[in-house]
Amino acid sequence: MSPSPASIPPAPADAGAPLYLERNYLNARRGLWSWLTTLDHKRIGVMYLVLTSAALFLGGIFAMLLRIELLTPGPTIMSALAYNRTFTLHGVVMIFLFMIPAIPGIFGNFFLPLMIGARDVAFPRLNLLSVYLYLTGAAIALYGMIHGGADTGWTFYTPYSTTTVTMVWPILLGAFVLGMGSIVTGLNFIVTVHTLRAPGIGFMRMPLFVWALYATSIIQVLATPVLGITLLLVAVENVFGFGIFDPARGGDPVLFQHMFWFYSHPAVYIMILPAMGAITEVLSAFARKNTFGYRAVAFSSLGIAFVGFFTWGHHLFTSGQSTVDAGIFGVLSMFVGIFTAIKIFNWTATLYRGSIAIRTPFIYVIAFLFFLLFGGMTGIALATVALDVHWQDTYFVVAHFHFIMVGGTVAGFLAALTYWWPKMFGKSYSERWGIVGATLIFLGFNFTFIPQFLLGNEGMPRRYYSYPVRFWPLNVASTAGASVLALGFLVVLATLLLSLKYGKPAGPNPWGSRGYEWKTLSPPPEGNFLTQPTYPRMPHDYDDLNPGRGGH
Amino acid sequence: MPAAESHVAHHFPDLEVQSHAARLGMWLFLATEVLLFGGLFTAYALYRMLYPSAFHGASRLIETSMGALNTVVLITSSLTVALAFHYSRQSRNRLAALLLVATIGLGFVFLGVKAVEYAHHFREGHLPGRFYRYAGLQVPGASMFFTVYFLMTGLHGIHVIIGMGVLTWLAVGAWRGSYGGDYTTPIELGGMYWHLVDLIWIFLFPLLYLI
Amino acid sequence: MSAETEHKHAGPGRYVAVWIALLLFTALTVALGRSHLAGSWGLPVALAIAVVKSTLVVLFFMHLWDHGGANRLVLATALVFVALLIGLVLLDSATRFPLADPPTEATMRLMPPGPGAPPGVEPAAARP
Amino acid sequence: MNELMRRMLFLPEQGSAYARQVDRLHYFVISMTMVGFVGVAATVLWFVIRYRRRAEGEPTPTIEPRPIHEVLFVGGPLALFLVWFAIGYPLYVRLQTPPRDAMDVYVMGKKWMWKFAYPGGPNDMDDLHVPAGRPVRLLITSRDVIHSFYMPAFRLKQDAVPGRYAETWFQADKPGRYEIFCAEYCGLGHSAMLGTLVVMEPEKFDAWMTEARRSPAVAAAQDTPDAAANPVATLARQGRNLAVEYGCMKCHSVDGTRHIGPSWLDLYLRKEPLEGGGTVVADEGYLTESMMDPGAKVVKGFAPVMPTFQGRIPGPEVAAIVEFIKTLRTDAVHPAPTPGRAYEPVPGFDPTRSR
Repeated sequence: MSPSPASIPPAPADAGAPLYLERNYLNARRGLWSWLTTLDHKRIGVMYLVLTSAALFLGGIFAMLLRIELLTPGPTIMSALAYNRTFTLHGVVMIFLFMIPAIPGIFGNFFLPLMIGARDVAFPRLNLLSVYLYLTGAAIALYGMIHGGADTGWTFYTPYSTTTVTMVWPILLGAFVLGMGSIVTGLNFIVTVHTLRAPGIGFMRMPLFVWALYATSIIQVLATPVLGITLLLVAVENVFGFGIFDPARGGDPVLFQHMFWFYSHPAVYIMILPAMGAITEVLSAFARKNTFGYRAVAFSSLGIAFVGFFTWGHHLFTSGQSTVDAGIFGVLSMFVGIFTAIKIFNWTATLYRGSIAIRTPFIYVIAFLFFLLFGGMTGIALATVALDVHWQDTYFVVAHFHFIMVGGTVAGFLAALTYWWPKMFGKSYSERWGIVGATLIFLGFNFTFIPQFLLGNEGMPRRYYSYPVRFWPLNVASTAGASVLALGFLVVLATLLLSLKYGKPAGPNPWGSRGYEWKTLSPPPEGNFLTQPTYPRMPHDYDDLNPGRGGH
Repeated sequence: MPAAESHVAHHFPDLEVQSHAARLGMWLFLATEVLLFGGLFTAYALYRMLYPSAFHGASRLIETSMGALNTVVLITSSLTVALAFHYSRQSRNRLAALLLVATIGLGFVFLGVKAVEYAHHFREGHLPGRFYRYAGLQVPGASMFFTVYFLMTGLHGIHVIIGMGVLTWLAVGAWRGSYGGDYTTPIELGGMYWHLVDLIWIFLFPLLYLI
Repeated sequence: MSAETEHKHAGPGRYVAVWIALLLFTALTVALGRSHLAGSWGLPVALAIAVVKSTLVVLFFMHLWDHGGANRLVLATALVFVALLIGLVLLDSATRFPLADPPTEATMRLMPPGPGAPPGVEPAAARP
Repeated sequence: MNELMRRMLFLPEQGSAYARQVDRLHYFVISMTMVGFVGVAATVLWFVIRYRRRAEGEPTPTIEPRPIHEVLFVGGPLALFLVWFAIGYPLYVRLQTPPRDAMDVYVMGKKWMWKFAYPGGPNDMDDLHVPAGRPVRLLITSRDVIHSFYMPAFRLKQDAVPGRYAETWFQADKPGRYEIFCAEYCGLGHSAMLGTLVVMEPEKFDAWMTEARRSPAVAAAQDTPDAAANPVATLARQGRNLAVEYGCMKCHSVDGTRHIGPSWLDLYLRKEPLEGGGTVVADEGYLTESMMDPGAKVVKGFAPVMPTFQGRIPGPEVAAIVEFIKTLRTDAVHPAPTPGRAYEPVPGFDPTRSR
């Protein structure tokens, strides 16, 4: 079932290219040391792939433990303290170790230079540093986990986080270091986009994934420092008791929430924007169409990045925030919805009169569209201030953000992974098992999280260890769905790993895509290109396939 | 200039693009620093709004003349580091190195003055949060002023120390003639960092000492 | 060294002139702060002077005068974001139900009796 | 229609006019969401089926949008979302502005219970008594960390932040009992921090209040219908409140978690090995002795760090705390029995069995 290169008309650049480049970036240098000290953005991307996938696996184990604990209303497999620690670790691992670094770290590093015809990112050493910051942050956080872990929730709300006796500071410090890694990546991407575009690639001809990464990087650079200082203040308060958020000394716990969400709301867009960018690429490739409304999609990424900064107050509607601020943040939250709507409509329009190949990555695109649509609409419903009062801190919110993050980001991540896998490793995976995995994930996801919307409506607050018995049936449904979801992930993992050994060579362009990154060989050589490609057309321009418009 | 060409990394077309990239990267880094301090400025602004007279009273407890002296010291150090960059461009490396050493010296003066102030606060009990024990001013928010004061000046002090470390490294390089002529990017970036430290202080001084 | 770069980086005279201006502004702000001439405008005036001083540093010491473009945009964006963070936080606190702020000089006398009154607060009136 | 939608969406019952209004908005928003979702999803599916690839190398046209497309893409949702906001925001403002004639109740959250105080009247734990048909303003604060006062039936939630008061209000329709949850994560007992809203007929409420003003302790005991029949339950409940009051929970968990001191779960009549050999059965005598002279018999594996409570806890209160410990059994889901619960019991997990 692997795509046969012969039946797809090769893009002009592919003609005469070898099916599998024997001496490529993976084997040009050998030995562990060459990996640990590599400055090659592609190898750094692969390192991120290994690290963040491990984090996803770890976070997934925590998630399953949580769902099993919630299978019955009373205690099931663990104590309340263990439960509190588990959901904290689930959040911290998934958000700081997987969601935020994954797509920029893996696909951004690997493909951003390829997509703008550059030989590397602007600062390769900083790029390697970001991997080590990731490892350091993860190690510090892991140290905290082994020594019991925090029980604060990933939001670290004061005064709980400053008074709890559990190990909070390693988690805070770990998140701080991970944030530094995130800043370095973002800074690197912005400078790369500004200075290293190949001749012919103007700002308005960059692939849309690059636009999404650019917008993401702006958020990373401008929001992460505020998280840094906030976590630092909590750590100082936890260890020394300076009283900055301590109500007994005149401090204001709500100030913490303002500062925390000033980062953590835009962080949602750090997670979802790169996924949106990847989806744009995959969708165009499999519909074999130019992206409808290139400018609108590109600018909506920037719009999300900027407006997304000023919606943080919608996390504080029930915190005692003023009605005036609630109104401002409520309206601004609506505007973020508009930018997402622009993307969804343009994606849909891209499909119109396309030639749609239903392959594994495209199934993830469809899943992504559904999840983002539903998650986004419920997000707007949540921003409708009066409704939020009922839903705030209930399972409705849990379901909403899992729709965006698991449904959106993870589906985007898997779409990108299955789309670019042949380019990264030069091998094609089993299409049949790819589709099985994608279907299991789609179904399992819906079974896990749709019941949680209803639980939220019923009024079940989040982070509940035990619950009144009327919430029981829906919790059972959710846990059952989660096991299907977990099975789906295992199928995907096995399919991809087996392809490395048994997969056929994929060829330089197995999907017949006109994205700029497919102009090089699979896997790419060490310096990205054997000869510098030229960029005479927009990305994903399939116009030359038209009989009347032949040539290029 | 072949000597300068060797400083161009393989993925940059020429030195000009590379210095442009380095400068833009540095500005982005400085933007993160601005937002890092922005969090503390937010805390300051909120608590000052909530406790205006406590902040006013507590601000009297810190010595304006010390702050003014430190402002002059930092402004002067900014001048020396700017001149170091200027002479480095003219390849007068020894002079540039000496100016960098002067900057580091001024950094030590700044830290010395700060240490004298801190020692005074420790003696008097002008301390943050639960450590506050100054009997002369017991109103809600007084300890909060010192919480903010110590956090802001402390974080700023850490930046001064880091900046001095960077400048030491640059001074050694300048003395050895590693920079000069068209290749002065490290001194330029190090200088920008030092100017930012100055910049933050320009705001800390009126907010903490002059209210 | 090309003539063009020589032109872009003016001589030490400019640096010294900026330094003197900065010293003068420092003296001015200290004098105003000490004498309380500005009254309730003390803080805005001091901040305005600080803004002028920092503009000088940014433009001439940090060469934003010469290297504009994206660099200026980066700094401006950062400043706008800080301003909005501070602005919206202050707006929240200023427009709240008064007792929803931490007990401050202004709201302490409004603190109702009953449980949970913060330590050291002597409650008075029941209703604001 | 209301009832149908409410049940379809799994919403709890509506305790007030405000709840009904919020639900109407809810139905509107969810219907619009569904229409939008189904519309776009159906279009996507239709395109995928209609334009699926039938042959390799199929030509596709290059289509660029006209400005009107993007204007529609922006304008449509913007108009819809602003309508939602325009309806939702005034409702929120209404929730934030209590009427002038509202009755005040002070609410204090602490780990892990709700305490209610009426001006010039009694304090009460866990049960909030209000009259039907009269507006009630809640002034909510917290003793320790942030809690959130949540009554699903009233679509009402307000965080309890330490050191300050938040306000919110409601007006219950008719007498009944409703759930109170803590919605902001607050530690081990977060999910057990349950309370009950008791809405009474106005006359009954007034009578209750008069009684309560005369003798707070009697009222606290009499407010529950089964109190007279089951004095032990009331005693255990007092004990739980006292245990929180005296800070026992800082070192002893009630859910089996090992903390600084032994957990109280299943402690009663447990055989404990002692530091320095020997065992002791944790009966009433040993529990009392541990409070008065903690160093005498320390359970193996724990440090002798507990302070003595000799002279700090009056005798009846010691008895109440012991009664509370006796109710802590594995088969009780909630750390303390809530008399007159608003919750259905867990089958096979009847907490009343331990009384």
